[in-house]
This record gives sequence, structure tokens and C-alpha cells, in this order.
Amino acid sequence: MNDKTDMERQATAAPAIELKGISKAFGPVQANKDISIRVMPGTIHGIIGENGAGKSTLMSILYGFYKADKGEIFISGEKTDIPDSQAAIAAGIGMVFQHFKLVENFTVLENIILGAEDGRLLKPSLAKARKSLLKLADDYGLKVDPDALIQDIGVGMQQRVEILKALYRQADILILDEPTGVLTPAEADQLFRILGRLRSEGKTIILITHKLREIMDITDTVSVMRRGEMTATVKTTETSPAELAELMVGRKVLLRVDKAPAQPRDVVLDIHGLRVVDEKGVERLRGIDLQVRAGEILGVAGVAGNGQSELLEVLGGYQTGTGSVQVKGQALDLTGKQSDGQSRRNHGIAHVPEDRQREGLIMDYHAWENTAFGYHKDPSYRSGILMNNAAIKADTVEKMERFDVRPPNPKLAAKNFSGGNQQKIVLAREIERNPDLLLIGQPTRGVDIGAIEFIHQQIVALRDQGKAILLVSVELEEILALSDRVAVMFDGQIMGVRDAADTDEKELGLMMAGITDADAKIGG
Amino acid sequence: MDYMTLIQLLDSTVRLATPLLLACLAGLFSERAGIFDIGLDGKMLAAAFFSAAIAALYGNVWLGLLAGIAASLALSLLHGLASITFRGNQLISGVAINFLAAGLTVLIAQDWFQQGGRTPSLIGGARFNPITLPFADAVEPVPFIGPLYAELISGHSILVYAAFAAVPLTWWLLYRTRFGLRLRAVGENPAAVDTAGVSVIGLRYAAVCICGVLCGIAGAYLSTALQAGFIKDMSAGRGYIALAALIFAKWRPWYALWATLLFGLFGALETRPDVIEALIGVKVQGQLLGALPYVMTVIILAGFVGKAIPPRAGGEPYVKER
Amino acid sequence: MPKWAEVVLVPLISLILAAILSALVILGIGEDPVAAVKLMVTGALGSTYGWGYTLYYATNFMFTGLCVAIAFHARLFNIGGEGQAMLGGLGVALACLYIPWPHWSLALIGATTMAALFGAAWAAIPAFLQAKRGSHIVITTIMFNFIAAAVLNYILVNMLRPKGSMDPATARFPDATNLPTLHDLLAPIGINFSKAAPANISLLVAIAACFFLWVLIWRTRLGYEIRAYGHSESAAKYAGISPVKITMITMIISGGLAGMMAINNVMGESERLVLNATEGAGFIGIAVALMGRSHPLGVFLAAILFGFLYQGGAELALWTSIPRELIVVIQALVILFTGALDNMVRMPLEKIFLSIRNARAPKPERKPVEPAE
Amino acid sequence: DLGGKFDKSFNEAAFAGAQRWAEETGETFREIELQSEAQREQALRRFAEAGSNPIVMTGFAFGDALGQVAGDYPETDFVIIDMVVDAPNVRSVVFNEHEGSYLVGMMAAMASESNTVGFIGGMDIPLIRKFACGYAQGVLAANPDATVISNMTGTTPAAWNDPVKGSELTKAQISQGADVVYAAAGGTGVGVLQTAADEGILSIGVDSNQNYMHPGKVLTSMLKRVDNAVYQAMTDGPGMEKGFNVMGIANGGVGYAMDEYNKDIVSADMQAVVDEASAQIADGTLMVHDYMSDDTCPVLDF
Ligand SMILES: Nc1ncnc2c1ncn2[C@@H]1O[C@H](COP(=O)(O)OP(=O)(O)OP(=O)(O)O)[C@@H](O)[C@H]1O
Ligand SMILES: Nc1ncnc2c1ncn2[C@@H]1O[C@H](COP(=O)(O)OP(=O)(O)OP(=O)(O)O)[C@@H](O)[C@H]1O
Ligand SMILES: [Mg+2]
Ligand SMILES: [Mg+2]
Repeated sequence: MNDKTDMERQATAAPAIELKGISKAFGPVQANKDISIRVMPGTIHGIIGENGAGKSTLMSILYGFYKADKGEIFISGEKTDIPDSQAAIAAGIGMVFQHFKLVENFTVLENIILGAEDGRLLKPSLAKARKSLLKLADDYGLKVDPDALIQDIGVGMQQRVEILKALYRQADILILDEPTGVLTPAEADQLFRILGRLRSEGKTIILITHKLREIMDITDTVSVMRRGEMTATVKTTETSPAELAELMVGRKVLLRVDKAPAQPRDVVLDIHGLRVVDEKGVERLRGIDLQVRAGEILGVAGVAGNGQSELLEVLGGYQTGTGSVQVKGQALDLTGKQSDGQSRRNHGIAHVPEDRQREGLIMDYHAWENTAFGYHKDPSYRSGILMNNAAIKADTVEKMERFDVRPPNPKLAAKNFSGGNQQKIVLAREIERNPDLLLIGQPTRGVDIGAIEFIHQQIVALRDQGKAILLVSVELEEILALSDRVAVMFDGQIMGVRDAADTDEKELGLMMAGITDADAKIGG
Repeated sequence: MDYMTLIQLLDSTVRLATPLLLACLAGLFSERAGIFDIGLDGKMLAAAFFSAAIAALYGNVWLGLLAGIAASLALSLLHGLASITFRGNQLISGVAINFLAAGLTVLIAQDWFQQGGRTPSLIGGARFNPITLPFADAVEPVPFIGPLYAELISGHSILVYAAFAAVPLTWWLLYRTRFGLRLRAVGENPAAVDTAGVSVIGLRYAAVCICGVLCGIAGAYLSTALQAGFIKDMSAGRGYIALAALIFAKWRPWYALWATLLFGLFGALETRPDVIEALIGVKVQGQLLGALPYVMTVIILAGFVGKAIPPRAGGEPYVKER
Repeated sequence: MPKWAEVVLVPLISLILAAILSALVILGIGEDPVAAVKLMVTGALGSTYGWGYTLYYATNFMFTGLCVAIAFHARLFNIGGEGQAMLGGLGVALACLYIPWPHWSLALIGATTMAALFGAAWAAIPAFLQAKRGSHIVITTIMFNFIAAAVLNYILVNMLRPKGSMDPATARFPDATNLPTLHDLLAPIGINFSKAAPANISLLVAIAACFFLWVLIWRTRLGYEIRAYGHSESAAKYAGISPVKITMITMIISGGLAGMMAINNVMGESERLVLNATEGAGFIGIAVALMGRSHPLGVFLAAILFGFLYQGGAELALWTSIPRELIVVIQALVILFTGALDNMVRMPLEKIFLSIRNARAPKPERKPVEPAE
Repeated sequence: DLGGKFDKSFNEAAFAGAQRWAEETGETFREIELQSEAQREQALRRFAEAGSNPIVMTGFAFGDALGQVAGDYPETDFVIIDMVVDAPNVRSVVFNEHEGSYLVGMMAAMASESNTVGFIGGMDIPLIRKFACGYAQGVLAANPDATVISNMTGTTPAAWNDPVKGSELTKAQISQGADVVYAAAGGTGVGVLQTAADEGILSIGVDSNQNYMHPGKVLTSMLKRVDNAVYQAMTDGPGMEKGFNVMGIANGGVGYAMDEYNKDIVSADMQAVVDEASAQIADGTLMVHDYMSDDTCPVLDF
């Protein structure tokens, strides 16, 4: 119905994009069902939906990455069929994928001209690209080092490269799939400024995101997807986060975490002068001092790549370091035999890693195998010299039940769960151990709000059981929502620690940029 | 060890390195595009047979060369069909191709010539003869340079020069052309190439074909330049050595040259126990001598080369949808 | 697509395709395919004699196949089965020649241990270089095959060969070390198995090894760690699984299995160590493991298939003028179709089954794998 | 033997012998090439069971298998070449390759202008060392201050089929001054003879007469009349007399080849000298040391 009123309103101009009755099935999975949508030129159109709702698929179809089983595509009024990405590019469409499509060991410049070279020889193409890159850079404030290797630059930069790729191909229609999932607030704000600029130039933008705030901030219209279907399309000004959340999950969702004030008790994690030098010889941690108490959540904020990952790794036992780390008074071995995940777990440390797909899970293992991952030596999982798979499966069923993992099928391979559910599997595994100390990185990256709500509740619940929690996240919002105290990391050092109660995004944002006012009160 | 001995050693090094180099570059193209290929040996063998056979039948080595290339190309396409189109296991396909070549060559040879998996000996225009570069004889007497030019540089078959020319060519193609950029990209992240609007399949087939052509030349060199005819299994595992050299070279053209020359040198030294004895001072027992090149390789590998990272998308078929 | 189709239909159709092409090849060289196939089948499976040889070859391939398979689970490509099996042979020879065994059963245990030790040792070096120095295991194992050949030749010609003997081989092993053949084993239960065939008790050892490996990989903590490491090194590190440890252990098991092949061909069949006793079984092992999808049961079946091809081929060469290389071609085609071109069969089949299913149950369409959270 | 039927020498000779017999008698024979060790015994039993008689096998590697089988088929006669098997129904034929090699060694020495000659063996096994040792003795007999360069191609069966390596070895020996090379290397030898011809030096073939392969470039061939032995065995047929028979120079089992292809390069007096030596060996006045007798060679070390 919303759709219809929409069409009446905009009957005049030809929509920049119109999809009619798009359907797509992956084997048994119906990813898109008869989806129709129209986007007006010069507007930003948001698409929200749970993990696995079909957003990426739909956009991939528009970009010619997947081929639709049924349906038609109209670009600015004309029926266009898009068998492959080449056709999409020709039609002026550019897409920034959720999982970037960049060549890691190529330079920025090479990535940008890839497929859009003019002439058989590289030199001229590169020269030309370099020029227009500079131009684009100051047109849109998209500064990048054209000669840097992708693997050496941060995700924020990588995303810029993706955007530049699209612009370099003169896209008038830009699709972004969960662009802010990996960005810091600062980076996100800048991205949105750029998007605003692009819109003002008459470019059309489709934005997929799990963050309602972003939808409200920047989009003109928004569509909600659910289980492969388009459930609604509304004008942003005529809706509210709550309504969107409900449309998308199908029930009321709490958009904020409500938690009682913390009752911190004795120190569980005590870090002194912790240093880490990576294999390239770069000093990643430059003398960290931190305490985390039982019954509190210490949030570590910071722009990605300022040492948070290394901090988690060294505490998790798969990165060597120097200095002293004590857990409940016992010193951890940071270099020798005892510095591995196993012995950390024996110290009562549980760890939800930042990257669930590379570290937290074996994507090809069944859910039940992943439930034992890292705890596979646990006596309760053993019968004699063998593993007690029955016990593990039973345990998995319980955990999936309690963490509401969908589908609750222990025999499904991890890779076939959506990100949100993958994350729940990891959380269930680590939290249910009820550890003394929980290390948790990017708990809700790329996870839809339905799941976010649940995950946050679990973390708080654990705190209230009097456990110590070290939370690392690039989402300031999340940090502020969950943490009792916030430590800000910059360039391998702690810029300062604040009580969450008496600080705000602004102050933290500054500290994350390395700026701290002299009379900063040292909390903790 | 006197100067002439050195020249002779290097001369033999060049001859032995040439087939390795060609095969190694062949593998380089294929693997840089993300298609692993342990079928190099089989392709060489097939090419060796068909070039010799056709050359023998028509008395024209160039026809032979073409036939060899065609044969190797056919196997490459088979490999492509299996590993690109049907996303099969690239290792299995490679193994199968090696078996196929080993069997078919003898079978056909027997059927055509009844000489027990062997072609008649090639004579005259049916084989590649060494070509003497201009002034070779003139500068011969000049000390130092003379022999170097006349013995080492001059007096190889055209294919040797082709092989060495292929190195800079490969480098240029890979790092200076659009095709090269895309080829390297498709071996690292096919999705990036695909979303950039370039056909992954097309690129990979192109790479596999180049691989076929180079293997073809390598095989032809064995049977029509180094030898005057085909004998079963005459590739004698050189394809595997080329593979080793490729990893050794970390998938880079110039390194490939040095790696294959090194293997060539080992091979050459093996033919000169006297020189080895002179070099290391002790007489190496016969059988152990045979092991020397391989021991050396391992030592160098462990000692100096260290970790070699293959192209990231290597060995994985490109699957968008399951 | 239903499981039975995956595990039965696909390989079956692939095999048929391979057979058809083989037939064409046979026609191509002017022979009669039907007769040839008849000859192969009767020769390999038509008599306990044929079975005896088929199973003998299969035993070799089981060991080498398992050797490659276990390594694959840790994403290690062990091409060195050949060399490791050669060294295993040396181990067996030393055990049988220099230890006075009272009874074959003890000898078997002793020889198996030695074989495994020697094979494992030969695999341990490349493993160590891979783990500590990052030297590519594919190259090092290839090199170690050549080195093994040289070492063995040296030892046989210059040390173990009885004086004045033409044959670069050890003396015969004492009778106490001769293993019972299937004939001896099956006689008690009233089966009259051919006396001549070399299949012997090591077949049972091989089958036991298959089972043992299955348990190891899917039922033990070590197997769990090996597979985890094979799937994702980064995740393995997170879980506290040591890459070095896994690489070493896996390769040692792998080499050990290859080495154990020697109890079949050296101790069981030739009852002395000859040059080139392995005869490329190490390489066949690669094909067997790949075809068996690195699963012990698959390896077992693939090994039997190759045993059949070997024996059938021998019979063919025996009674016809078809060159022995024909068998190599047939092997190649089997490997190609069942191993590399299997999707050519699978893809259309999947479509068929999907359409059948949709035809049966059109509505309601199945929901995406994961519904709302 | 595993070398393959058409190695242009050893096995090919045997095959030729059999064929000659078949053609002359119009009877049929059955032959098999083996692809695996385990098949040796298998093949023997199959033939025996199929009633083939006699059964002729070439190559020492059969010795062990025959030892197993012979007893089980007392009715069948076996002939084994290159190996001694002691059984009532077995005729063992061994050749004095060292004697033949000695003769061609002398020739090589006399034909050599550089006083340096070469030997290229296939796989490094005692039998081949036997060739090399005899050859070296002959060389030194004809020319005491000649040098003999000896190389083996390899240590795996691949060494019988690696002509490329054969060529390189030849080139290497040439660069060390050799101007006559003797190849006892199966298929690898083809590469040796080829290269020798290309490089304009002389080569010596082995087992069968290989002179024709490069007319005027192959000095001679060391003949090992396997064909005769096989032919003989087949004509004797079942009930042949068994036991141990040595084919030496005395009974024409080994020798050197003279034909139209090499008559121009072998001078009359060369031939005279060799024939004299040959005679002496025949009547036992000249003893050529056999490597196999004590696994050592007085003039060459391996
Ligand atoms: N390449 C693929 N092959 C098979 N099935 C797929 C593939 N991609 C997605 N699917 C299926 O299609 C459904 C929709 O996936 P899609 O990636 O579009 O969801 P999404 O809305 O983008 O989720 P998220 O919010 O996590 O990005 C998923 O449930 C998944 O089961
Ligand atoms: N190639 C694929 N084969 C099968 N399922 C797939 C494939 N790619 C994606 N999926 C499934 O599609 C769903 C959504 O995939 P997608 O990668 O877009 O997001 P996600 O990984 O689920 O969540 P996130 O947004 O955190 O990345 C998940 O169930 C995922 O497992
Ligand atoms: Mg996603
Ligand atoms: Mg998505």
C-alpha cells in the first residue's frame, strides 16, 4: 500500500531505478520474492532488513553480480537487462559491496582502473586515472594515497577506494551495502557528507544498513525487507525508528539498552606496561595500563587499527607481548609455552573475537563442532580418548535454544548462518562458559537490530553476574550504551579512561583523534 | 676448474634449464590466474611426442612444433574445462592429465610407428639444429669473450633463445599491460575482476591457453631440439621440477629464470663428478651424486628462500552461488 | 539433491562415462573393447586368484591413499608418499633381516613399527622445514622422493646386496617373517583362496588403518584440531591450536602410513627388498585420496578400484597385444571423470532433482535458511 | 625386463630371437611386458598354467620369482637369461658381458685420438658396472695411458629412459676429451649415440647391433646374443637340456659387431688386434676380471 501512494506521489518524473517483480532463489533458498521498488533520481533510498533478508542479493542483481530468476529492471525509464556487472557499469550503476571486492596486494590506483583501463598498456591508463583521482579527491574530499597497497590501508580507506572506483566509472547510481558497518563515527559522518554532496549533484544512492539512525539522518525514502520480500516502502520523514524496527523484525524492539548501575568489585584483569611488536617490527601496543573489575564493562573505544585488535590478541593468547598481565592475581605468560588460547581459557578467560568468520568460527564446521571450538579439550566433551560428540551436540542444542539461534539446527555449517546468527553461536559458546573475564570485540558488526538488542542484553546479564568484561568496539554508540567505563585507545596507547556516565561522543571522538585536554580527569 | 670447463658447464646448464624455464613460465601464467597446474609434465610429454611424430612424418620441424603446441593446448583446454567450467578439483585434473599423456603418447606411438612408444629418429629439417650467431667463428679466438660468445651464447637451437626472450616478455605482459593487470587480479580476487565487469572465465581460459602453448614449446624442445625423436616418459619428471622452480621463484618471471638456471646448473654439475670433486674436495659416491641437486634444492629452500605465498585465489574454483 | 544420489549416482555415471571413453580408445587402437573389458573383469575379479592380486595392489594404494588423505585434512599436500614408502621398505628389510623373529605375528608387529618409523622420519624433515622455515612442502617432498631413491639404491647396491648377486636387492627374509597369505587365512574357514596370489594379512592391517584413521579424524581431539587447522589457520590460532604441532604430527602420521605400505609389498609379497619396490604407488595414492575425497571409506573404495585396474590391466597385457600403457590411459580417464569432471555430472543432476522436488511440493516455498532474529 | 620391449637393445634382442624362431617354424609364441614387480611371478604362473612351454624370461629380476615358481610346475621348462636359478627344470643363461665389453674397449682405445674414452651406464646396478669394468680393462689393455670417464645416468628406473640426460653426459665427456663413448643405458643410450653422431665423435652400441642407427658414426656394438639364446631355447623346445650355461666369447654369446655401416671406420689391423684378444679370451689364456665375482673393479671405482 505504501508502494502505491508512493507511485502516485512521484508519477511525474521517471524513476532512476525501477525493479519489477524480481525473484531469486539460491538452490532451495528463496532469497528474493517478487520484489518491486522504484527510486527517484537525486534521492537517497535506504533499505533495511534482518540478516539474510535478501538485501545484498537484490542489490547484487541490480549490479549484475547475480542473475535474477524473474523480473525486469528499468534504468531512468528504459527497460535494461543486466546480465553482468559490465552492463550495470555501462548503465551507470556503481556498487560498494558489503565484503569489499578489492585486490589486496594491488595499489589503490591499480584497483581503481581494473576493468576500466583505456588502452592495452597500463602506463597511460594509470597516469590518466591518477589525474582524475586527484580531481575526484578534492571534489568530494575523498583523499587516498593512490600508491598505497590495499592490504596496508584501513577499512575506511578501502571503502573510499570502492566509492572512487564507482565514481571513476562515472556512476550516477551508487549502491552501498552496509557501508558503515566497518567505519568509526567520524568516518561515517564524513561518508554521509560525501553522500549528501553526491545527492546534491543529482546522483541516486541506495543505502543498505542495519542502523536506523543512519536511515533517519540521510535517506529520503526507505524500504524494509523481510524474508526475501519487500514489506514496506515509506518516506523517511513520515516514519520513526520504532516503526521501522517493528516493520523489519515483526515485533517491538527496544532501541536502547536498559541496565542497572554497575557494582564493580575487586580487580580481575590488571594490565601493566603491556607492549606488542608485530612481525613487521612495528610497535602496536606502546605500554598499556588497564584494570577491569568484576561486575563492570570496560569499553575500549578507538579508530580501527590503533591497537585494539592486538590488545585482544595478546590477552587471547595468540600474540606475544611484554609487560605484565594478571588475571585474578595470577600472571599470564605472554611469550612462552603457556601463551596460547588453551591456557588462557584455563585462566577463565573467554574471548569473542572481532572477526567471527576468520577467527571465531570454522566456517565449514557444523554449528555443533563450532560450539566446542577452543573448548574441544574440555573433560565434559570427552569420553575416554574420544570426543563425546553426542554430549557436544546436546550442549549445542541447548545453547542454540537459549540464544535463539535460527535455524536451531546444530548440523548446519557455520557459513550458512547469517552474520547475526553466526555471532550468536560464538557468544553462546563463550558466555555459557561463565568465565571470570570476557573479552569481546565488535559484538554486533553487521548484525541486524533484532539481534543487536539480544546480544546487548546477554552482555549486560553477564556483567550483572559479577563478571569482568572488556569490550572493544568501533561503534561509539555501542560503547556508550554498554560500558560502565570507557578507555580510548590511540596509536597503541590509552588516551584516557572516563566514566561512561560523565562523558559523551564529542569528548571521546576528540580523544580517538589523539586530542586530550590537559585537565582530563583520570577515571578508574 | 678451468675457464673452458666453466663455459661447458654453463652451456649444459642453459640446455637443461630451457625446458624447465618454458614449463615454469607456463605454470606461472596459469597459477597467477588462480589455476594450479601439476599437469605441466604431462603437457610437455604430449607435446614432445606429437612434435616429434609430425616432424618425422612430414620432415618439417615447424609443423612438428605446431603439432606439439596443439597437443599441449588440447590438454590445457581439458584442464580448463575441468577446473574452470566445471569447477572441478585442479589437483586431480592435473594428475589425470599426467597419466593421460604418459599412456596416450606410447599408445599412439605404438599404433603409428610400431617402434615401442618411440618415434623414428629425426634427421635434417625434421629437427631444430643449433644456430650459430653472426661472427661466432670470428670472435672465437678472442680470449675470454670469444669462447663465451661462441660456445655459451651462440650455438643453441632457436627455441632456447625463444625461451629466454619469453622471460622479459612475460614480465612486460604481466606488469605493463591491461591483460597482465587483470590476469594477476583474477588470481588474487576473482570477485574483484567480476564486479569490475571483466569475465573471470575468459581471463582464466586465456591464461590456461598461454600455459598450454609454452608447455608445447618446452615439449617440442625436448624431442626435436635436445633429442632427435620421442622416447616414452622422456620428460622424466621435468614438469615437477619446473613446478618446484615456480614456487622457488615465488611466481615471478625473473626469479623463474634464476630458479630454473639453478636447477639446470645442478643437472649440469651432476654430469661432471670430476668438477664437483674439485670444488668440494671429496669424491662423491656415484649414487649419492644423483641426490645432490635435490639435497641442494632443499638446503637452499630452507636456508634462503623461506615462505612463498601463492596467489590468494589459487586452486579455488570461482563460485558465486552454491 | 538426496544423499544417495550424491554418493552413488554421481560416481557411477562418471565411471560409465570413463568406461565409454576408454572403449573408444581401445577401438582407436584397433582392438575389441567388449572382449578387453571381459578379460579385465574375469582376470581381476573372476577368480580368487584375480582377487588375490587386485586386493594386493589395493592394499598398497590404501596405505598411500590414507597417507595423502590425512595430510589433506591439514591442508598439507604430501607428494612424498613414494619416498616415504621406500624408506618404509628399508625399515622392514632391516627388521626382518637383522632381528631373529620367533613367529610371523611378532615379526609383523616389529616390521610394521620399523616401517612406520622410517616413513615417518622421512616425512618429518619436510614437515619441520614447512613448520619452522615455511619451505613449501610440495617441493621438499618431491625432492625427498628423489633423495630416497638415491639413498635406497646406494644402500642396496653397496650394503645390503648379498655378495656376487646380480640383483640389487636384499637377501630373502627368513621364513619366520613370511606373512600368511589370504590362502592361509581363509583356509580354516573353508574358503579355498588361491595359493599363488600375493594378497596377505597386511590387507587386514590396511583396513584396520582405514578404520583407525576414520576414528582419528572424526572422533578424536587431535583429528578435530587437524581439520580445524586445515580449514582456517587463523581460527586455529585463536583456539590455541599450534600450527607447528599439527603440521609435524600430521606429516608424521602421514609418512608412517606410507611407510607401512612396505609390510605388504616388501614383507608380504617379494619377501625381500628390491629396487623400485614402490613402483609409483605413492603417486597413485594421490589419485586415490583425491578420488576418495580424503575420507577413509572413499580411499578404501578408490584403492580397490585402482587395484582392479592394475590387475585387469596386467591380464590384458598378458593375453592380448594391447600395450600396457592402455591401462594408464584408463586410469587417467577414471581419475578425470570421477575426480575432476564430477560436476559435469552433478550440475545437471541437481537441476533434475530440484525440479522434481518443486514439482512435488510447489507451495509453500521454503523460507531462507535463517528467518528473522 | 622393466626396461621395455623396444629399448633398441636388450629386450628388443630377446624379442627378435623369439620372432626369428616363430618365422622359421611358423609356430606362435606369447610375450608380455611387465609393469610391476609383483607381476613377475604372476606372469610365470599364468603362462605355465596356460601350458606355454618353454617359458623364456630375460633379466636378473626374474631370478627370485622363478625360484618360487619353478618347483610348482615341474612339467614346464624355464629359461632365464642373466641370472642363475638352480632348479631341475630351469636352464640358466648368463653372458660374459665383461668379455664383450673388453673387446669394444680395446677398439675404443685404438680408435681414440685423444686417448680419452667414455662409458655411460643406465641405472647404477652391478650388471652395468660389469659392463663398465670389462670395457675399462679393454681400453687400458690396448692403450695403458688412456683415461676412461665413466658416468651412470641415475638411480631410478627412469635412468633407462632419459635420453636428454644421456646427451648431456655425452657432451660432458666430450668436453673432458672423450672421443669414443660406450653406452650401456637402454633408451638413454639412444640419446648418447645421437649426440655422439651430432658432435662428430664415435659411439659404441650395446646388446644388439646398433651400428645402423648412425652409419659411420657408431664404431661398433657390443653384441650380447640374447636373441640366439632365446632362439636356441625355443628351438630346443620342451625337454631341452637344463642347467647352467655361460654364453661367452668362446661360444659366440658375446662379441662385437662388424657390418657395412662401420667397416670404413674400423681398420683391418684394429680388427686383427681385437680378434687376437678375442681368441685368447676364448682359449682362456686371457682372463678378464668380472666385477660380479667380487664386486670390485681393479681399474675403475664407482
Ligand atoms: N551466494 C549465495 N549462495 C547461496 N545462497 C545465498 C547466497 N547469498 C545469499 N544467499 C541466501 O540468500 C539469502 C539472502 O542473503 P542476503 O545476503 O541477500 O541477505 P542480506 O539481507 O544481505 O543479509 P545481511 O544483512 O546479513 O547482509 C540468505 O538467507 C542466504 O541464505
Ligand atoms: N556463497 C554463499 N553460499 C551460501 N550462503 C551464503 C553465501 N554467501 C552468503 N550466504 C549466506 O547469506 C546470508 C547473508 O549473507 P551475507 O554474507 O550477505 O551477510 P552475512 O554474512 O549473513 O551477515 P553479515 O551482514 O554479518 O555479513 C548468510 O546466511 C550467509 O551465510
Ligand atoms: Mg551480510
Ligand atoms: Mg548483505
